[in-house]
Amino acid sequence: MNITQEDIRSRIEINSISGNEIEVNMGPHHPSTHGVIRFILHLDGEIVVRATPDVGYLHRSIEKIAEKLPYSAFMPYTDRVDYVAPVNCNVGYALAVETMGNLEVPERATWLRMLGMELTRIASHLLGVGALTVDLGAYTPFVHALREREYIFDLMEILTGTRMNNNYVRLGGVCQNVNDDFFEKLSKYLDHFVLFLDEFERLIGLNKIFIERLKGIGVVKAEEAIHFSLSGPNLRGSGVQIDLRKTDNYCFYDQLAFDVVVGKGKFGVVGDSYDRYDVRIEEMKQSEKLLRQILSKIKEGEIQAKIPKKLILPEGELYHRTEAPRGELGFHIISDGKSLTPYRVKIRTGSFTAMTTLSDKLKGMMVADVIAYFASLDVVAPEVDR
Amino acid sequence: MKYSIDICEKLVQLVSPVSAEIIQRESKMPIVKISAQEVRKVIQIAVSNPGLKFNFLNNISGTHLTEISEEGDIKSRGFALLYVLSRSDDFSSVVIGVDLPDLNPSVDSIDDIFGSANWFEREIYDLLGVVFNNSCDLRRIMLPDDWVGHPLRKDFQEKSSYNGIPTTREDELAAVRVDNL
Amino acid sequence: MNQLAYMIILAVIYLGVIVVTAGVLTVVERRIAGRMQSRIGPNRVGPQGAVQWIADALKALQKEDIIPDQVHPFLFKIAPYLVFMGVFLTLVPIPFGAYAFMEDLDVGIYYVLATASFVVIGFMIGGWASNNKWSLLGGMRSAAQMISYEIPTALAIVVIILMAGSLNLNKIVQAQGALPHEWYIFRNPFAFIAFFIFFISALAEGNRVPFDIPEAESELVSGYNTEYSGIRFLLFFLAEWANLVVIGALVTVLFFGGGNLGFEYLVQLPLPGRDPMKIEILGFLWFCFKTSIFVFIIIWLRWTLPRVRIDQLMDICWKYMVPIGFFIVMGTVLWVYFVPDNSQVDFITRIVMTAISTWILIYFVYRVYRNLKITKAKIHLNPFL
Amino acid sequence: MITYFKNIWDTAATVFEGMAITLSYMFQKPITVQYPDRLKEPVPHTLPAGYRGRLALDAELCTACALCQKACPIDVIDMKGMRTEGKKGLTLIYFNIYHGKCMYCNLCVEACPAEDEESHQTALYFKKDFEGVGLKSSDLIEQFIPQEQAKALFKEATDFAEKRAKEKKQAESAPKPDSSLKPEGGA
Repeated sequence: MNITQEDIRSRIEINSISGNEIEVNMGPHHPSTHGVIRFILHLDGEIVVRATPDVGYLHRSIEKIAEKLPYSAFMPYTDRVDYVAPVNCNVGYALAVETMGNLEVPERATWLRMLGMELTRIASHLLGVGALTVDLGAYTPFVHALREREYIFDLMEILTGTRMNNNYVRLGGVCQNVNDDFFEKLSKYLDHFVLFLDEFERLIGLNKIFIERLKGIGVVKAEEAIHFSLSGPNLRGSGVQIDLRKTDNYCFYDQLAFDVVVGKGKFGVVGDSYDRYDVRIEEMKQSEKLLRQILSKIKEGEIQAKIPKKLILPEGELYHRTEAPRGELGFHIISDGKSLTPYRVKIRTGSFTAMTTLSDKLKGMMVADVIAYFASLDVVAPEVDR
Repeated sequence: MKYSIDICEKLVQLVSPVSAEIIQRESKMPIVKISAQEVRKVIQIAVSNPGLKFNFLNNISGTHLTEISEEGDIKSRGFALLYVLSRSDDFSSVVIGVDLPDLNPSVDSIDDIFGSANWFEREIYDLLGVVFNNSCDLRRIMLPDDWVGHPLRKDFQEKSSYNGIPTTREDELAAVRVDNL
Repeated sequence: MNQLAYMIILAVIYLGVIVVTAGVLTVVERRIAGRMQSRIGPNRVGPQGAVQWIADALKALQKEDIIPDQVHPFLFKIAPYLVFMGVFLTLVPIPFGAYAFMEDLDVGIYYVLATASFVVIGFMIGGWASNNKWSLLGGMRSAAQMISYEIPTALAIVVIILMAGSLNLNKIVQAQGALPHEWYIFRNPFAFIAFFIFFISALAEGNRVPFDIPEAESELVSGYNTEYSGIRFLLFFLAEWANLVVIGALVTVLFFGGGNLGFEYLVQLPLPGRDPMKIEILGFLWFCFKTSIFVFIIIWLRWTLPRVRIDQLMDICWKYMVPIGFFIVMGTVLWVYFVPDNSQVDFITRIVMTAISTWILIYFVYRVYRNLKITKAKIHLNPFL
Repeated sequence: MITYFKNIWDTAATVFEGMAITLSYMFQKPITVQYPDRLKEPVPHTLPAGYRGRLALDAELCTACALCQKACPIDVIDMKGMRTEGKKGLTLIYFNIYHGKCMYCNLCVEACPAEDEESHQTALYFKKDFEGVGLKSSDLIEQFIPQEQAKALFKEATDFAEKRAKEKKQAESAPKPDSSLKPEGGA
């Protein structure tokens, strides 16, 4: 049988391997670190003896800027917290401020927000899955995934006005309305999308080499996932059935029927890299079902509630969390009840905690597995450094 | 949201010898306030006690507490930490707040209880300057190692240049403005 | 003396032809890759991008040829030439119609195997000499990969030698007939497996996906050729695409009866001091057609499959290819001994093997059509955009 | 032993299927468009209604209320409105937008109150120009009131301001004689 990662690690523990290691810098300009993240790897041949991630290259101090801007002016910055899923971050921030200042949001605005969120979730998962395939060497599925993402960007252009960084949500509603031919275009696209997903599965998902490269790599068992507080697809990939859309049911998610997808260990162990990939594919199917239900439930109506120009939130603090494509996106807002700007905004992101597992999990892996495991976590640099 | 006042009450009873009082009762997020020394003990109880079993660490966030002194400048009066824990089955959460003194604030680290706590603590140490005792690996996470000062403090004065690199951009719009022509 | 002059002229012509084909192949690959990824590929420089490769070559030529310091000067410079020489030499004995242009070597196949190992030395030297940890890793990987894949290649070639009875590539081609059932691939089931073994290990020799681990972009940045730039990088680049032609040519000659049309349309070129150079025009075209099919298959594989990990690569070689290789050599020995050539049983097996292969081909075309139908895509056949 | 042959069969079958899919793409029309010259229709026609292309100002409509300047989080808009002779309300002296810094967040367009009646387009609006390119970095600063006109307006406005300041000073320095007159006038 081939050597498993465990007995390589045991040999590293009794440091029979270490001694003639070479120290290699993987990053910050490395083709497969999804942004600017650096790993200092100590390699013994192909096997990683010690890995220390080094982040902070994309630190824009969003939280310090938040203390200087009024609540509504901070919205474009939440686009940039996770630039692959901008609408989800917008809604996360808006919901946090609205629950704190108990501003109510008209019904159609919430439906439009959920529409934007689920569309961006599909686009973000497409990029996550596509980047995983290109890191394993298959270039064509990556281009097909990006092609589908372009179709979604065309829809987002109609819905919000821009392709990315759309700054679509306002406190108390959304910034622009949308007419009916957008809904026809959306449902026509969803019919095409289901066919594409099935073809993507047949092209790469069931490919033997792809499965061999991901099966049993970077296994994160359920308690480990909770111990390292992974969230989102990474947590569900390890078999833990937690989806904030179900547990916290913000917006109108309780009116929609969808199931929480959990890693089943289809080709290897529950919690390995293939499971995380599989959970993302299934989640795209769920989002597609959600979008169809939203299309059927959305009605005409107001899209922006009246909120005071000079919004001052009551004194106190609140930690509000929503389900972003990369896990739990939490906004912890503290307001001193007097000034127009928040006293402190702390943003908790899914990729930040996914990075905590790396220094422990990378030990004993081969270099090619480091890339596969890191891509399966779908970590994006802006979310880690904010 | 999944905060409820009776979870906080239950936590306060189970931690009874330790003095814990609940603030912000009627708001959407009641906080269990404890003193800095008992952080480790309270969290240990919250995680291990069969009645609670909050074994998922959502977030640790730090804040710099200040007040406006008489002559109007900012005077810092301490730091506040906020631990958000939730149960891994129904994801209901409890929030534990800690107030720290102003001079060299320090609290016990909980990175052996939670794997992800280390990175949260490193970020708070890096950006706020709160020291976590006997932490497994406390060093700056975002900023370069030779950076002086902690940016997220309210009284942080940004220097004009860092190793010769100017930190401010000259305002292009001013050059074209009519007033100064 | 004039024989040497002729040799040099012939070599220069050969070099020109190979460099041009390798160049054109880069454009063809990018167009095919484009269409497979539902985009267009280069079609602006020259009619349908035909002159793109000259533009690339000129760009690479005028790029500064950086030699980083603390680099072993001599080895760093020599590595690309070794690699290109390794690829270029293998083309000497290959019969580009029914007869070899350059030299009709009696030890044709062993000569090809021998020169293929120059490429290994070139990669290792290139990787080690460029004083960069990533390229060192790339060099080590290429050494392990190419040396271990020469054994399955040799085993597959032994099967052909058993059937043909001679090492000379000309004789191998003439021993096969023009019609599909006379080709060696359908001669017996073991040769059919030998084709797959040979094709997969030739892919590994040529560093093509799924075995392009030495210059795996996503892991080792760019493997052994990280530090190279300008003309030196161009040589590595050309060697890889010339290798495509070599693999295609070898497969058609050994398994698909390259250039053998059953009749001969011979042109004799008198050469002083040696027997005249025989050029078979129609056979040459038939050979080029078959080689281009295999070159297309190699390109097509590259844009479909992910990369294999280094230890899986070794598993495939030592646990799957070599045992099966020994099995098919044993099988062919028994087959050739018990089943004399063009006897009744032999004829039936050939027909059955051809029938099975055509059925597989038809089923494949059906799968392609089915996929088009499922995704409700609009058919668009005009390749020129 | 079974898994040995099963692996071989799986690899062969999945590679077979994958190649069938990629070959099927060879027979489909590529979706990329040859951008600058071989287009079916010019790009601005394909852009939707609310497309945020490039900021532009309709100078006549603008009432110089500086709401857009306050709304912009990163001070991209630099404008000034002052009182001038014989015109109620503020006149626009200069209006510069630094396109290099603009992040197309649409907060300024929403803050702008001046709206054209029939076209429902605000004074400050997004054009359908999606390229947003400039040759020089100074191109990126667009001045909607030309420099000379802005200077003239500025001088005129400052003179008017001094004139009014002088009048007001006279009004305060000699208030008594005027107030005696005013009661008769006021009755």
